[in-house]
Amino acid sequence: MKRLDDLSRAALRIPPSYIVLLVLLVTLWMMRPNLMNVAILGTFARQVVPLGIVVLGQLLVISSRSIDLSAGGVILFVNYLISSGLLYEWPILFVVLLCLSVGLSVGLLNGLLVGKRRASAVIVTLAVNIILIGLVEYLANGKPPGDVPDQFRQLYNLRFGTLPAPVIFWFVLAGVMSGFLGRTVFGRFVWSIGSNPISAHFSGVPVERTVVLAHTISGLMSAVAALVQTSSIAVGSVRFGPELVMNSIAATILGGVVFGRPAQVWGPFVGVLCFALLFVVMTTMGVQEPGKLIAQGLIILLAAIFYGVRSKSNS
Amino acid sequence: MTVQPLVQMTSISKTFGGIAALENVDFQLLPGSVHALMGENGAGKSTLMKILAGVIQPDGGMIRKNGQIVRFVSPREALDAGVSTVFQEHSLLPNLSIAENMYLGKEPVTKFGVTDTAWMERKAKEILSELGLKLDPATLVGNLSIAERQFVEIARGISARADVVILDEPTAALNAADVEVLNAQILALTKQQKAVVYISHRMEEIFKICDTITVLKDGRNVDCVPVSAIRPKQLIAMMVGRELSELFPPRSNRTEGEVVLSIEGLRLTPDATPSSIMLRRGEIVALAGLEGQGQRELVRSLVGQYTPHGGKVAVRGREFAFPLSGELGIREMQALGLGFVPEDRKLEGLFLDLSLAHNLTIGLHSRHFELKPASAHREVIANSMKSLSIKASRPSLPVNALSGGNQQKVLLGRYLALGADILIIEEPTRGVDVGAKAEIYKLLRDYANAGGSVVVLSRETLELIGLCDRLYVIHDKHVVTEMPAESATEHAILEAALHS
Amino acid sequence: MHQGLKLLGVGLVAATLAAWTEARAQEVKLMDGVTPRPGDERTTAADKFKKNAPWKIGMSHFGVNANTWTVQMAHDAEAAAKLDKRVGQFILLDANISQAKQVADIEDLIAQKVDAIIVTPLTPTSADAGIEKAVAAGIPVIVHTGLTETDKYTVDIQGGGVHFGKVMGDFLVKQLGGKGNIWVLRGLPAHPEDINRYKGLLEAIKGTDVKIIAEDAGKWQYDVGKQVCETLYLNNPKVDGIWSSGADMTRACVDVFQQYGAKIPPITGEGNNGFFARWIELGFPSISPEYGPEQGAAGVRAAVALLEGKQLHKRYIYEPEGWDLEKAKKYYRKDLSANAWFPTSLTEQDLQKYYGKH
Amino acid sequence: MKRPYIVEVKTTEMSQLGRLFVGANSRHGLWTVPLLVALACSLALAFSTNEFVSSQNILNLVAQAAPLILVSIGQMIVILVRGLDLSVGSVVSLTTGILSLNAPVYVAVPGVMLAAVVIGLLNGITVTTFRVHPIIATLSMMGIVQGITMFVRPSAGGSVPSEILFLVSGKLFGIYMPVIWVIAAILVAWKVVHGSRFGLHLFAIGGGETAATFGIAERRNVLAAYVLSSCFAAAAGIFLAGRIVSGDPNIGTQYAVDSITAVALGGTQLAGGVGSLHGTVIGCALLAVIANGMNLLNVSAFIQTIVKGLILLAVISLQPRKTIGL
Repeated sequence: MKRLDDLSRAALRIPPSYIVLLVLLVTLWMMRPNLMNVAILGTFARQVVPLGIVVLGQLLVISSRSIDLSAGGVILFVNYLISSGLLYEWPILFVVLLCLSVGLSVGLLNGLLVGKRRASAVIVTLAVNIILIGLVEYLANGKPPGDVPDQFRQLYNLRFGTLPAPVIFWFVLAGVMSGFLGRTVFGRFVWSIGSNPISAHFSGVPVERTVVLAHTISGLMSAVAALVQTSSIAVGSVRFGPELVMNSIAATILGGVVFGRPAQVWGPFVGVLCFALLFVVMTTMGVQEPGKLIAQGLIILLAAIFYGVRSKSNS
Repeated sequence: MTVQPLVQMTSISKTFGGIAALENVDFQLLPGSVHALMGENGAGKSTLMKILAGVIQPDGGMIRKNGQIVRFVSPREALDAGVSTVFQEHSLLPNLSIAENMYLGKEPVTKFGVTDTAWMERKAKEILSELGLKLDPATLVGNLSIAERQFVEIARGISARADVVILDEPTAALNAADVEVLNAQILALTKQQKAVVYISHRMEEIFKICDTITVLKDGRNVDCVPVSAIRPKQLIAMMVGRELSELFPPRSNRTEGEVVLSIEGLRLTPDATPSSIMLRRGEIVALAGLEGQGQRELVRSLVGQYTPHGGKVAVRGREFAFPLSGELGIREMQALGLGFVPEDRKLEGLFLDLSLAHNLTIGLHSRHFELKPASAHREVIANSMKSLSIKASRPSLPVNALSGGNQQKVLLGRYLALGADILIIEEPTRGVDVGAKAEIYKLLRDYANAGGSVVVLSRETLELIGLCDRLYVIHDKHVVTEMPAESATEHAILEAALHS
Repeated sequence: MHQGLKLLGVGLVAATLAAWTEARAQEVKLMDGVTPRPGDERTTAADKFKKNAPWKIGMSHFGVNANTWTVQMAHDAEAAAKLDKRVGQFILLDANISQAKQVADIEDLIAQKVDAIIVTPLTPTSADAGIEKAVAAGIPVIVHTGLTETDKYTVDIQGGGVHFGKVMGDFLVKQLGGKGNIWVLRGLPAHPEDINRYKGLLEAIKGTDVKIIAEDAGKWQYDVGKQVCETLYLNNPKVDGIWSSGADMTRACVDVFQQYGAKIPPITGEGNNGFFARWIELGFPSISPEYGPEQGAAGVRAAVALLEGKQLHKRYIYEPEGWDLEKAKKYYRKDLSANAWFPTSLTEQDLQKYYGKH
Repeated sequence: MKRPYIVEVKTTEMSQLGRLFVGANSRHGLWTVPLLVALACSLALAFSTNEFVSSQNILNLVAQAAPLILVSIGQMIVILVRGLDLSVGSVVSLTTGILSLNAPVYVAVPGVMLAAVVIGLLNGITVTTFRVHPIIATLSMMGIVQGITMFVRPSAGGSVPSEILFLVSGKLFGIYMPVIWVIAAILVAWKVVHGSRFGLHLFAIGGGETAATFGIAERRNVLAAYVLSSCFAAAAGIFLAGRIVSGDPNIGTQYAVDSITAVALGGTQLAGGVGSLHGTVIGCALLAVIANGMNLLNVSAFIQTIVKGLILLAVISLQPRKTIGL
């Protein structure tokens, strides 16, 4: 009896993303068996690497009961920094470091306003996002974005064996994040706040500081995602769709991390893969944009309902 | 006795998590009566009244209202049937005005369907002024003081046009003058043949305004007597008088240790009498007294969770002035070796969906910088599980799969694992069965014998007497007396508290 | 019905006017490739909008930062206004891809009593009310880069999305010899420009054996275009031609074929420096329909002409031939970044300032 | 819906002035700051431009702010009960889409409202019965409704019944219709939010869990809040359809974010229970005045976005809260 209870508990801990991915894989396998090989699936995975990296930060923030809507602005801004030509003379390493520090500072600003100032995370990160986009618009007026240094592009197209380098990078980064969450004190703090912030406070967890740090890391991840995104486009742009941020929230939740549920990396990781595969399946089936929007909305909704019902039966 | 009772409760039983809070309790309320419900902390008074008010449902028994069998599944239903309640917990909504709080759920509307704010405020003002209050009914409750809120709750309960009004410790936050005003209101109610249930620990109030007393002990009826037939001493004897069970480990004979914690001149409210408390190495000290007298505020002041008005604290020689910072309070104290174990295990203590291992070690992790690797602390976990005899199949089990007693041990274990040499514990055995209680008592005694010091706060006076070395009796936001536990009795403590 | 009658009436009046004044019409050159619409003889009345300089000209841009092309079009307009000393003030308002904001912007321009308004409508109907209001207030309105449903405007320059799409479609039909399977990479879903270009494609392949075997929205973005193209390629790499509705998607798709070492099928492009670079480098069969940001300047020139009192045609078309590789080579600027578009009337100095590689 | 994290706050003494400044004296939130900012902006504009105070410009301002006011009122109602509605934008788009299908007005308008009610109900049920976080529930709904809109109206165009055209650009009793819309919306919303038992119950639910002990049916009221939000969004869609005289599947895109922005600017707290209609209208007015003012002052199109973001950040940082997070 106890055993069975444990088993069902374990079964319920499987994030919905795993099930969705399985369904999608089976669907694809039935429709196009020729697509089922590592090289091809790896290529599909490469398409969502920027999203995947943003999710690595988003899951930290969401499970600390906050949210980060500023990833789009960071990506746009970093893309502009690289492609505007302002830094063409700089060694590439400095450019990368500068970009990362931009993400870090934006994240820190978000974190301080949310954690210390206790302003609403939705509005703060939204406003920061607007300011970053506005900044790019302003700068692009004087100097529109141009080309991206070739090294970025070459890195993006690199392959190790059959696997594209960005996918390996993403996987390694996810592994690092997983290790970071699982093996550092910070991870314990995030888990604690996710589970019960008041208990966390009484256990001596520095709640405010943890929220600040979670936002800072999220900002850093946005900058890393921006580097990958910029390498993939290889040219500057002045606009960035809002889908990425919304999808990052959706993938995180699909991966079993909800506001106040302990963070884990692989569920959301698989959630991002779901987005990649969903796109492939729909394109293969010839489903157009409206159908895609509806299907994606329904999948997220059903997964969330599944989770909502679960948390109810647990409490 | 031809008068039909307004309320007749028969054989009411209620169990919380395997522990019986009420067993076959009878209670009867006659019109025009002020009925005192007496008993120790935890005797079941509040539970019984919550059942009558529809807040919780009984496991067994029957309630008749005016002779009809009723079953209240919500406070709303109880109110509609004429049972109005003023609870100890503040149930007012801070973002609504006084008038809105008083009429919420039954707001009058004008003929245009607009809520009649003017009417509500006029009425509220009338009721408030009858209670001698000059509050603007448009004020937000969030801006009121605790006593003012208490009065608004009373006003709300009284104005509900109910024929049964339950007042659960209405005077806990009130001063003597306020109490007079309240008593006048209660008399007015009885003149209208309404009935009042009055729960209070203030003996003089009981004997002044009540006519009947029902005494509960350990969730059972003791007696129901007219006030005229009983004296205060007899009443206290009825409430207490339990055997000192063998639950408690023997006190050790030890020499006086050095003072590890001392509080001086602490004033909980601006006009409260200053209190001083000290704790020696190797001893367990209790903060005893009736509920809501300031014990909680006192210990929470130590970790920055309550803002007192002056005084200072020294922890092993390091002095701090009150108030302490909220965010840093807990962490600073932990760094000094002081652990605070909060009362509400589920809301403030444990991470229910996280593993036992996480719950045990989070305190240890909190001492480190975020980026430091989190050691697995396997030994700590194994030792804790063994020394606390936590019954769980494996450390990765989420704690909500454990029993209440084991959960409590995990919570204690967290602070023990910290190596804290001072523990401040609120309600160490709340919702815990007898076996686990004994284990926890032994644990704390062993801890003290090993050189630790403990401050305990509990609603169960008996527990404090059995467990501790020394007691401070707290009343009206300050320490009224100090006594050694060995010679203390429930009687003495109650008297010390009530005679102030 | 009612509205139709009204339109007819307006048309009749205008046509009469046009016939009467035709002899005096002197051709004003707005831009290379922009010509009066054949079959529409209506003109504006000479001196009707004549005013003494300095002029205050307003422009409602549907979204300066929609993409790099829209930025450059705004720059072209600003540069043209700066070039003419008689333009005392040039007010550029950005609707930021919001129809509601565009309506508001036009209203704000009217409130500021500008002497002429240039509108690039976001959707065929979003600016109509504003245009009508402005004309009613006696302010001449020039419309370009985008269609309208009203014809209350004073002058319009229609660079047709339909024509653009058709040029690309005709190229594919010719390349494929009237038979073959193509992919279609479309722009932003529901965007009128995308829909018109698509219309042009359907017109071109009508009656031929060219079949669309796959179609998806690349949203005019490199990354989405690449995602689509990659997926389609891995699904079934056999394709005879690709119709792409935007330059970034073309680059993305070329990169996909290159990445797999496959021969690049005939694929349509656009007048963008980055695309030209790839085209010249790899030499795959392609065509670049022309849709220059110089239209921004053309709009300003039209406004200036009206304020000078010159006579303009009511409607102009901008339907040039597509560019082949030779013409692309002539325009390609190795020293400029990928985000420069052609044709443009930006001065060399401006080009270097905006797009120069340091 | 889980309660947001609240650490016990210290009972610090606050000056009367301080209380007014942080809006602690009422549950209407801190609307004084945005009001002062809006008034200051208006005054500055009145002196620095000739056009700002013209009747033409004021009418423009009203017409420009009207759809945002409508959407924001609905958004505020949902936020009061600790919710959020991201689907309002696609409801606006869907509404213009349905209206542009050439159906007679007596079919189209009820059809639009019915669609709105269904969407609101689905949002409400997902949030209450299935306990899905409002952001997720309405985000998914946003995608679904957007998809449906693109089926209904794949691209901008179509024509809207002429009655609706009149509803937006005509005059009634000599008063311009947009003014009537705004006044009507404010009156209706005032009745709902500040002048009815339902409205008071919304505040009570937002104020804390104890609302239930007063006998207030949380589920039903939250459901109603989401339905109202959708209906106000549909009303905004009707107005916009009349203004652009056609349907457009993308017209609503900005409204989800803009309405939350306006509501937050007006002092309404996203944690629920604190907010006001007047604050929301002030928030919308502030946004409209900023946009209009920047146009009239010829502030470069390229820095308007930055200015908007900075104002938002400044105003939100002036509202201290007890909770950390959303």
